[in-house]
Amino acid sequence: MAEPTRIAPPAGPPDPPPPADLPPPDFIRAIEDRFPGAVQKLSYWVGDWTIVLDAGRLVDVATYLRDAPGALFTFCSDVTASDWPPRPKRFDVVYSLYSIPLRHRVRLKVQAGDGDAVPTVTRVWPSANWLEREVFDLFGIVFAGHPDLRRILMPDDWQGHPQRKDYPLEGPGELLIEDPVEWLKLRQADIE
Amino acid sequence: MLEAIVFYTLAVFTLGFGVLVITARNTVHSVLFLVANFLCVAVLYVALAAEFLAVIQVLVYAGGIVVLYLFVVMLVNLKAIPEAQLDPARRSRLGFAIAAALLVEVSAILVYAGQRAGPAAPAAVDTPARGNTELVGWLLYTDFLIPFELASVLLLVAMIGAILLARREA
Amino acid sequence: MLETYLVPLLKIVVLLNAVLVAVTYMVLLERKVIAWVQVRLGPMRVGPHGVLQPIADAIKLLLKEDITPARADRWVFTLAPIVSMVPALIAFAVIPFDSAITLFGYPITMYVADINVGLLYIVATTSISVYGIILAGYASNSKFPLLAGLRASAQLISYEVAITMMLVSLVVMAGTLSMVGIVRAQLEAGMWYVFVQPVAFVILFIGGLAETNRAPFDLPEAEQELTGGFHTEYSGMRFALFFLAEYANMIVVSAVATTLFLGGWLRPFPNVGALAFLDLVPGWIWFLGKTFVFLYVFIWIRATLPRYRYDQLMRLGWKVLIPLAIANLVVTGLLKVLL
Amino acid sequence: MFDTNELVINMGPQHPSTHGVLRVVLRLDGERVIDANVVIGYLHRGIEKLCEYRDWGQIVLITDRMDYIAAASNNLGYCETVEKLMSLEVPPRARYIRTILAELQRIASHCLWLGTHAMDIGAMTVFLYAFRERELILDLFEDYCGARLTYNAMRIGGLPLDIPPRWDAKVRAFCDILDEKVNEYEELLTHNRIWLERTRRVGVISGEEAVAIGLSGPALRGSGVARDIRKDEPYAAYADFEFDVPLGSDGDTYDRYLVRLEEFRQSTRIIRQALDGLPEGPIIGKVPRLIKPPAGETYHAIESPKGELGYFIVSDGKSNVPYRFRVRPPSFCNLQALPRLVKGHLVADVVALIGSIDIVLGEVDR
Repeated sequence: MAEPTRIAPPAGPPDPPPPADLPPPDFIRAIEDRFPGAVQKLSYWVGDWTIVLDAGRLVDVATYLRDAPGALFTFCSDVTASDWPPRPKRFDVVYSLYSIPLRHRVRLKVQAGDGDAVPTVTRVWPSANWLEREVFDLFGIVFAGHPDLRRILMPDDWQGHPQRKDYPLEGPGELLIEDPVEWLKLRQADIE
Repeated sequence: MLEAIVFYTLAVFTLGFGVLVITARNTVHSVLFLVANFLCVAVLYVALAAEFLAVIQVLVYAGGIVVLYLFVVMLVNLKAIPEAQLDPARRSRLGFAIAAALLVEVSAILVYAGQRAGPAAPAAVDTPARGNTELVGWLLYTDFLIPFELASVLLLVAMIGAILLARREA
Repeated sequence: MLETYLVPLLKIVVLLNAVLVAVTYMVLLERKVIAWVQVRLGPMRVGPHGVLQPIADAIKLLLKEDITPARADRWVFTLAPIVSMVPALIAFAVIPFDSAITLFGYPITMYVADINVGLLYIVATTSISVYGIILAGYASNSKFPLLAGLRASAQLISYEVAITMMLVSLVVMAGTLSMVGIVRAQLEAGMWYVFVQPVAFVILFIGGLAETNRAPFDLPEAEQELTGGFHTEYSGMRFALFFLAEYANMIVVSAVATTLFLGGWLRPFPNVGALAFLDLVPGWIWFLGKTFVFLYVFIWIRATLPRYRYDQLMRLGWKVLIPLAIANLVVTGLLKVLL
Repeated sequence: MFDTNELVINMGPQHPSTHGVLRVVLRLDGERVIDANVVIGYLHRGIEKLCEYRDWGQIVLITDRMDYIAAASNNLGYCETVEKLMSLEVPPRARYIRTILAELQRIASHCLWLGTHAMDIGAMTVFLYAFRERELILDLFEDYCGARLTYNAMRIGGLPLDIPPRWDAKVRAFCDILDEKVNEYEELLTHNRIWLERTRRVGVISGEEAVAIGLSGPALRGSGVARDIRKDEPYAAYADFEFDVPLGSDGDTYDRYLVRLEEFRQSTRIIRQALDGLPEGPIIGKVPRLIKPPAGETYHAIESPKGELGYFIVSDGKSNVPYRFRVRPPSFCNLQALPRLVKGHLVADVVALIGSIDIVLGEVDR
């Protein structure tokens, strides 16, 4: 196994800003105009635009991006997250959008702390349903207003959220083997 | 001699299965005993040289109607008896009433049959039909034409009624 | 005494054994034919070209553990395979393989019984065989078999109506219900009934596929939907009985279709004198040959066609076949009266 | 008076038609499906987590195990994502061979789909016919890289191997065989009345709804939405070839079937063009010995046989493993549409629809 050569965990995604000579696409400027303050940061890397949004404005911006004639992001490719434990708001929820008529992509990003609820986008893109469930399952990020927020890949009574960086790759196995009673208590407590 | 043995054996079986039909705890078993009962009756018909009737008995009763009973029994949960039927007094009263009606009916038939001189069978001798099936057909379409047609109209009405009842509100 | 009891008894013994062997070899035939259709070889290991495969299968099934599910209805569970096997076997009693052959100086009729309601007898026995499937579905105490049992019974009842309706028009043609009588009527008419009653033939063929739960109507045992159907919970020889019953039913349907439409033991074109040399082939060989063709087509269809859906099957039965059978009956009756 | 209970049946995880360990809990009224609850996760191996502990080169091997029906497509998607992250140039010969492999893989995947889909509807002969052709593709892959299922056929920056001698002739011969065999499949199914009745107007979904619910690949094109990543965002060498994107009109199971069958023909068309124009040159670009992409993140999608296969990879620029490795599995997103598709249909249609959206549980659960 390749042991990660990480010395200190990075405190957040690089998200480099766009080069000065590259103007952002029109729909991004339109968002900045229509929803002042919603865009916290704008980033460009190897051809991908990323908009870091304020979580409270997410649904409004998403709806706008879906319907605005210059954006038409009707297809929500992916919803996922990444975990940056040293940061106070440790999670990034990442939405990869694609516009079928206009053939362009954009990524939205929302930051969330442990226990913070992120508004669901299932009403904007029904396809986010299972994807958000997966993020909830593997990261423990709660999506407020989600119609069916249950675990999806892990068993229903699973402890912890495996994709978090502080979750060991081997799973909870060690505690189970060393002290099954403790482990069982932990499980019971969480079920209740 | 042989015929007598066959008849009494079958009679015992028929009645035995009949009793089992009403005493079986499990409804499906009860229906199965009913089938066995019908099959025994069919064999009795064969012993009486009424093959057509025997086959029709199997085809219509055992193969058709009881299958539908079985359907109903399997689909509808009959284990829970409705409250009203649990009242023992009501059950025995109803039972007595039905039994009395049946007794009156049977005795009436016996008395009436005793009074009538000779069976209707000789009439059939004149028919041009040979064999069992042909005889049944001949009688149905000559002597018993009106009852036969009435029965078919009744069945038609019942069928239309059933379709109307089963049709869901559009 | 000898004539009334011993000869029929011997016939029954011979026929029963012949049918059982034929049924086991039907399984091999099916596997082989389907394998050839699918560019495979089929069973090749047991005996040359796998000819002993059915025997190996039978031994394997006999040695298998006989499992009864814990909460099954024990009596009914045991009864169900028997109930489905017996009607399939007793139906053979009235099927005429040939008129009569001479054996050791005795003329011997090639059928167990020629009762004057032969055709109805066969319909009645097949109507009983539906119990095997329903009871198996019910007694297993499992949802998939129950669903399959319901499907099967609905299917059998619907198609029985169509087949019976169709048979009536045939009886009108022949003027008798006796199986031997129907073949004789075809001889007198000088023509197989398939040429006179093509619609009825098609109805019988489709209905026969449905009655025997064969593809494309094999819904009660649709593996892909019901994980095997009404016999999911059965194992060992009880399971084998269901299978054998299916194949026995196939043979019955083929034999009945041969008798009713292909002139039974008659040679092709019984009225054409120029073909008289065909009579050199014994009648029972004609009969078996025609039956075999039917069986082959059954298997061929299974290898070719997808499966109908339950509602489509019912629609075909009630909205196409039954009206067609009734129309056929009306036309036959009118022609019979007018001509 | 009568108590008409709804029947709840549990289809799977052990069931012949769920293509693996899918479990569908169906609520039935008679045989009609009122509601379906899809339960997945039985094959969850934590591949995303695992990949955050494997170095960049090793991950190619793990991607084989996701959609094991189309392992080379997974390899391709992953390698291209890392190449995008590192801004690596892939030599044209490698891009052409990658395209050929990906298209062969598409044919193999569609063969398996056709066989199992037809089998679900009861046409068992098609199953063996389709597997016969798939076998030929496995032989071609075996000739190329020695493996028949999990190929590990690509490397970041190019390919590990050049094509063996006379391989291109074999591929051409295969394309000729396949074109003929596709006609054979069509003969067995396309105009078959029973097939039509079983697939037409079953699981109809409109284009807008299909987009909203996240369908991609042939399942989306069956609803008439012209979206094929090979055309819209060309990757590998697809920009150099001419091919059509078949579209359905009604969005039913039959249209999805027709779309995939036509894709067989388009795939052989692409393969032939790629073989004709196969450039000479190196098969791997200038790849550093130690692969360590600069800090950054990207999402890159390819058109896998099942739909949009996307990789979202975050590199922190310091370690030899990805910081975050995310797969956007097409099967997972397409499976999401199953409850919507089966509602109101019969149990028999459920298996037809599971087959129609073409899922691989290895990819759904990862």
